[in-house]
Amino acid sequence: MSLELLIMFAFGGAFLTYLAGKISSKLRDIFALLCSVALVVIVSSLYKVETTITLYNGFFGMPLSMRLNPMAWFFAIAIVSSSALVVLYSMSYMKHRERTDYYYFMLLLINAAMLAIVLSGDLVSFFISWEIMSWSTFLLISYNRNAALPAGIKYIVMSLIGSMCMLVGIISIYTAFDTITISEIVQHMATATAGYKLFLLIIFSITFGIKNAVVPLHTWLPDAYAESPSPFSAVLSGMLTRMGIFGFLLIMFVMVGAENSLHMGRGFFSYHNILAWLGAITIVIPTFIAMLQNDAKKLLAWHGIGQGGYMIVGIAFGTSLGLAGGIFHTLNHAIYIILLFLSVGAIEYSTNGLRDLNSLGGLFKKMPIAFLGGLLGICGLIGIPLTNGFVSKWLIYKTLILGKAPFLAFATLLGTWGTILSVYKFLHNLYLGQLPQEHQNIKKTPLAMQIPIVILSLTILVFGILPGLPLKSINAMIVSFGFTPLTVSIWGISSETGTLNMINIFSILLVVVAIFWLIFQAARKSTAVDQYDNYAAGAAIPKDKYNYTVEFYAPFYRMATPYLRDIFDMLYQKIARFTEFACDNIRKIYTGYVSDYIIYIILFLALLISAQLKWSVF
Amino acid sequence: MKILSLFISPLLALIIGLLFLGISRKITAKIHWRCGPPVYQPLIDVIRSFSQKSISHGAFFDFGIILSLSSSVVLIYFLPVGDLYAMTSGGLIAFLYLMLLGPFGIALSSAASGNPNSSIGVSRKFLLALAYEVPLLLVLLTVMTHYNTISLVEIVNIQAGTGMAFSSWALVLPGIAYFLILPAVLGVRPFEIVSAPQEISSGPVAEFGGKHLAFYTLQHALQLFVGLALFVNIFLGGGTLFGLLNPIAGTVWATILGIIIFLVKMFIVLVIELFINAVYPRFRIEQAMRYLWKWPTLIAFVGLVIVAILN
Amino acid sequence: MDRNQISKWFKNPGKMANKYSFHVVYFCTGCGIIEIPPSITTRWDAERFGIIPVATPRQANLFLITGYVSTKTLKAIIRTYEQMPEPKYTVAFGSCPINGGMYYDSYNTITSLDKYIPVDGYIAGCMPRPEAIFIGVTHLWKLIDMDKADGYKRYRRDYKFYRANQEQLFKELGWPPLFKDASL
Amino acid sequence: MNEMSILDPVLLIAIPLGLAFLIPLLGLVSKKIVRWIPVVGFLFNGIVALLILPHVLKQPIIVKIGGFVPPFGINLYAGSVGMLLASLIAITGFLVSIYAVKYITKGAEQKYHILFLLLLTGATGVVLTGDIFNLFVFFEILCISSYALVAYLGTRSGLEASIKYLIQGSIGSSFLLIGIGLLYGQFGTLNMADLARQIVDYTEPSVFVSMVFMITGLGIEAAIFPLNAWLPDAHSSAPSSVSAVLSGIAIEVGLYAVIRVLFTIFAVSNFFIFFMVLGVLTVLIGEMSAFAQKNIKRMLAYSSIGQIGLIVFAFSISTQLGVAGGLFQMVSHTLGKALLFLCAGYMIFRTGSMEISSLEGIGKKMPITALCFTIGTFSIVGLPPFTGFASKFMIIRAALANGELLLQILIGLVLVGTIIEGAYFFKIIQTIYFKGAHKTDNREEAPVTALIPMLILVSFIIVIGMFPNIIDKVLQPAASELLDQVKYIGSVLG
Repeated sequence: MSLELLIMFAFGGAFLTYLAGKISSKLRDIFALLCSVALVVIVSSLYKVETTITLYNGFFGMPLSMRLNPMAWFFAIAIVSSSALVVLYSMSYMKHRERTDYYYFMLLLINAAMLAIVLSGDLVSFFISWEIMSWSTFLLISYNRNAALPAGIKYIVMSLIGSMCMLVGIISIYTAFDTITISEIVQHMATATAGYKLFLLIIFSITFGIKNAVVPLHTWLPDAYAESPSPFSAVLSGMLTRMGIFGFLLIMFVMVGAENSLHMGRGFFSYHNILAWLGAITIVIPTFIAMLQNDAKKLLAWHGIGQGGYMIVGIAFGTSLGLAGGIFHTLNHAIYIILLFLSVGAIEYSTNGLRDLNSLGGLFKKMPIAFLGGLLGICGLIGIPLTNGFVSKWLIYKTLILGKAPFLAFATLLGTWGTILSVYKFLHNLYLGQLPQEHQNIKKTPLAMQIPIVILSLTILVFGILPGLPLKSINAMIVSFGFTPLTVSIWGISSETGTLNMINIFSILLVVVAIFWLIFQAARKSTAVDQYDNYAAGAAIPKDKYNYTVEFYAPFYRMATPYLRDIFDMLYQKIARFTEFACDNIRKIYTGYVSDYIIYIILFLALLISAQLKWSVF
Repeated sequence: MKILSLFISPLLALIIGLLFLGISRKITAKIHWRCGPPVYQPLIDVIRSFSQKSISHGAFFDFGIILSLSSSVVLIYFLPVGDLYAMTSGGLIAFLYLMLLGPFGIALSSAASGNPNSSIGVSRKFLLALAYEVPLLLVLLTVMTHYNTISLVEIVNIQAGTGMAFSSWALVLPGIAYFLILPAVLGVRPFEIVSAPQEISSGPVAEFGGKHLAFYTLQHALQLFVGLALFVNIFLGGGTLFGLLNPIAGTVWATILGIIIFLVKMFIVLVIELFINAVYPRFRIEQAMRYLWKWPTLIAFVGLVIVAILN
Repeated sequence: MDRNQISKWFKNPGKMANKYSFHVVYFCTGCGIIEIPPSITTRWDAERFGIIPVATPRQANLFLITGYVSTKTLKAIIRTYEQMPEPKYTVAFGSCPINGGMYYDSYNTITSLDKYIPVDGYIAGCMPRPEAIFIGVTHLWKLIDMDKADGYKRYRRDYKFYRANQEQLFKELGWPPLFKDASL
Repeated sequence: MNEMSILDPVLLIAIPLGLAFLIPLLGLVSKKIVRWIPVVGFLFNGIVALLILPHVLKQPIIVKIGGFVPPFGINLYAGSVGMLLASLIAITGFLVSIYAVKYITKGAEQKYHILFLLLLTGATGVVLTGDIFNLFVFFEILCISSYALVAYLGTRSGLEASIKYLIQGSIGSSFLLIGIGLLYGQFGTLNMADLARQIVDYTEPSVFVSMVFMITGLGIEAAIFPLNAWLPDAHSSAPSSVSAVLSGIAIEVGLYAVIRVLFTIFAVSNFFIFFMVLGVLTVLIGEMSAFAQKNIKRMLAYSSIGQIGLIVFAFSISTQLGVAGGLFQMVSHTLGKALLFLCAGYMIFRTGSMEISSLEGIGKKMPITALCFTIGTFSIVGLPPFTGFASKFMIIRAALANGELLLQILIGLVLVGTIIEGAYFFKIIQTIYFKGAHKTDNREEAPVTALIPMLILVSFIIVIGMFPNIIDKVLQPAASELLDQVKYIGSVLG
């Protein structure tokens, strides 16, 4: 299968899906699913294939090309598989919504654009795909109306700022090296000055930092995640935001090259160190802000930012261990955050759009599959051993500790402990505790929504127990960056400074659980009671009021709320308000009186003439 | 040795944990000028709990507590008790994460019971964990950075050569910090905020009875064991008598002696902790957080800075 | 412990453990509660018998009702009793739960507790001293040894009787019957 | 030369002009025919212009009116720039006149079509002429017909805007005339090539003053800040088909005239820094003013100012790449803004209000129009894969090519303008699609005659955006023609 076919299939599938929707919604659903599954098949058939093709020379004579290498393949397979799951999920989730054709079209278009990004072999097609992704994302974020609209504007404005930076970067590369093909840029980069490389790193870092929501540039994310339709939130958080990581890899390790980008600056004030520290801040602050959220999706969104920090720290630290950790965490994060959003989406579906952490609870008996997804998702998010998140986080911690960066390690570890608190609140307030009476008879989760949840849950476990599966392909990627490969076996890492053997831990835990389960069963059988047979100091429990969800960590809130504000968001809001104010006032230049206008004209003329006659400016 | 320790370690930990629970009750009673229960009282309690009929709020209510106890047992495998350890995979980081699973299992189980007291208890547990993890992480990072390894066994082995960690002055401050937070790690007074029977009806275990309670008690015993053993391993040189055991190294007797020395060290730490917890009343959660984030964190941070500069 | 004791332990560890590990729910209904703090603190130290107070009925096996029982509290007592896991023992403390005591003619105090829940033992007196509690406990040990502390079995057996009495008093109890297949 | 007689650039001016005067006659025969006359005229023009275009890329065609040899006679200079813009005018005119068939139903229809034809005749004349006075004449045709068209609806705001436009336009015209007069007095010639040959040093006060007068005069029509105050009123009050032409063609033509005067006649070089700053100011002020608008047509009008600023900036870089970028931006702005005005026209027609808030839910009511509008905004903002991106790409490339710090800072400011532009356009898109009622029962799509031009414009936008090489082939010779004064002189004067 050639790459042209793949990319044509991706884009064409999106358009055809839209057209199919005009005929029949069922046809469209099936077509969309077929398309996305076919993409999975095609991409997986391209495993270990490395090719480069030129699409055409039409863009000002620059050859727009595509290339497939380990890095592209890794991201591509993640994109297409998550897309397939999300499309499957959407078949039920979006059934009764308006503008479903449009939704599918945009979803598939975004996925095609992401695919085009990772496969692009030159910067212009990279940028074109990037922008297609950006505006189609904007269109889909706004889909839910009302609160989604400001979120969309916030997203697109920040995204535009990023794109403009990238555009400047790309054009400056083109001007400097007279090529846009990435492989040629790599060769030219040797001749560039250190200052120019730093400029490139910084300007691209702004773009990718906005996309990956690195802390001072993160403010678009919480609203955008929370307000999009849930399956799309999943895509948005799982893969789309992580295009930023792809970008960081591209600029740091492919274009500028590891040996340059890791030796840019001196001591603490080196590029990669500052990036790592930004990553650390990105971990800590958003994770703690997440604790204060009462909207399930917003909570996940803040975690989306926080987890992005781990990836940044991992890749910015720039050892093969850290790089592998960062990249692996990207994949893991995609898996569990998609799962979590799908799980929340299932609740939204069943409760007609409720996602308020204060008014739900006890759903685990009603929606076991969604609960399973939520549980494994948060385990992955925390990084509980035997889930995938553990392995990648372990790699990152180990890198930091052995790389003599204990303070970075502390930030990352602290982030994890903050994560536990907020995700437990998430799980507890949605699924555990008392089930409100109004939700006793909620809609069942349809099969099409259960399947992706189950698949992703299993993936979390499989990647957690056999991390070697993805690590092998990550190994290929980091080798292509010029790093020494890790010694990876199917169950984990074996190296001279500490091994990780997940299957070992897994089997022991399994055996011990089995033993204790047997003991548990052997003891006296317990009586099953319902949630209303509960200790309430001897009273019959007051229904719907016997739940602890609001202000779950009240003492902490009292202590920390004053400090946990999104100051950057406030700053940007202030700038935006100022801009609006300025715009409103600039407009008043056009007063509406012809006499003023004539004065402008005369002044212009007079200014020019007198300036020239007096000072000979021109 | 590893295969053997697969069977011995959990049994030893359970017995010693229960024994320590009993001893602590006894010693506390003595400090209170009481007679106190026999030291095997916790064992009786466990047997009683097992014999009782419990209630269950669903499969998840059961699963959580089983998971909690099992993960605590797995945790034991990572802990070198003298020469006795079964696993090293993942090192101290994996150990830290596995330490999470115990409370997490209880949290899931108790939240599944649908009792708000449990939820409050869990909320407090996590807040307390956050509070003491800050200094604890700093301390562990200091040790890992100082010895430049993430393996618990290696840390112990390095100390076996040099005596104990306290002999290296860089680790004095972290040691003090750890000692200050140890009651919080063990969850005893003055940090008995989580179960707080008088306020929130035992918190997470409000709905636990019968075998659930028995499992919880066992888990609690293991937690006590782990908390003490980690301190002994990291700061007191594990099962070595400050490097004096070398002559009979390699024999079974050395191993047994190592274990005994280890237990004695644990016992000493326990007793010192008991003197603190027997005379203090309970903190409120904010007070606990403020305390833990103030002095222990400060000390641990200074320790980490020193070690980071030294390296 | 003598040899006899040890053989008993091996024969029926559950029963023995139940004897020596009373986790008590103190139901502080009346003046009797004044006697409890001395009994569990330094002066009399109930813990040496393995008696410790617990906060929830789920963990308890001994239910100590200390004083008169008003109608309103009775509801809570029944609920608490039903939530305790079996085997469970009830000891009523003071005269009031036996026959109403000084409240024998009160309109809102029940005169005999064992119409509503089974009581395994009474510690009579107004008020009994803390020592009496320990005497009561040793008596309870004997009863357990002889399998005569079978209140919970009676409750299960005669549930309809108890439930009828309870419902007669309260009309609406607020929770479903504990046993669905109990016969009179 | 038999073949060339069909492809005579004169036809581009003569046909619409003739048709304009034919309309009253044909109007006697049938009123319906009248509507189709501009369509036919510009279809012809478009075909001819596109046929001529390949020829002029290698060698400009110089038409000597009446056989007099320049500098003595009036000549048309059909170079690549001229033909590029002429074809653009013809195509836009064709599409807009299709649109107008159904759109212009009220009022003095015949006069509308006459004026429309005249306006574009003037525009074509300006871009093709080689004579400075001739340029003035065509310019006046353009301006006067646009004053009238602005007032076409006869509304209060239309009349007010028209008067304002008229006043400022007349000042501009007089300034232009003064400038031309000064030059004529000094050099005794009106032929641009001849003027260019004779002007050695433009810093000489008399030359400079005439230049400034000409620039100011033309700059008013070109809507360069601060001479552009007439624009928001005029563009927003005119009927949308006229706004499309005014925004898409008229100001571009004005700008062309400015550039032609600067590049070809005066060949200034150090004047451009001033123009660059002016361009950036125009961008910022245009975009910022647009940001605060609540009236969609005013917003589009202000956005036109911003775009003009960008074009001015691009031209002022005055390198091959910059000028080509400026021309490209002209093309993409014409396509994009014409599309936007056409779409907005029917949206306003259906909702009966120009307020942006009244566009809520229009995406359901008029899906195709809304889609076209969206694509138009994307192109104007400069998002790939639409033309706006390609032209912006070229301009940024030109700005960064020199490595001058000033240019880098200015391009940064231009990009800030782009971001503001993005913000308000995206807000409109949200209003169109994501506000208002969830469901509308009645779909009120624009008529086919309106949809066809929109869709054609959209296809242009997408095709050129994806394959900019098509137009790059024209842009490069055009840019070199503008920059190479000597060659211009040589080709005209022989």
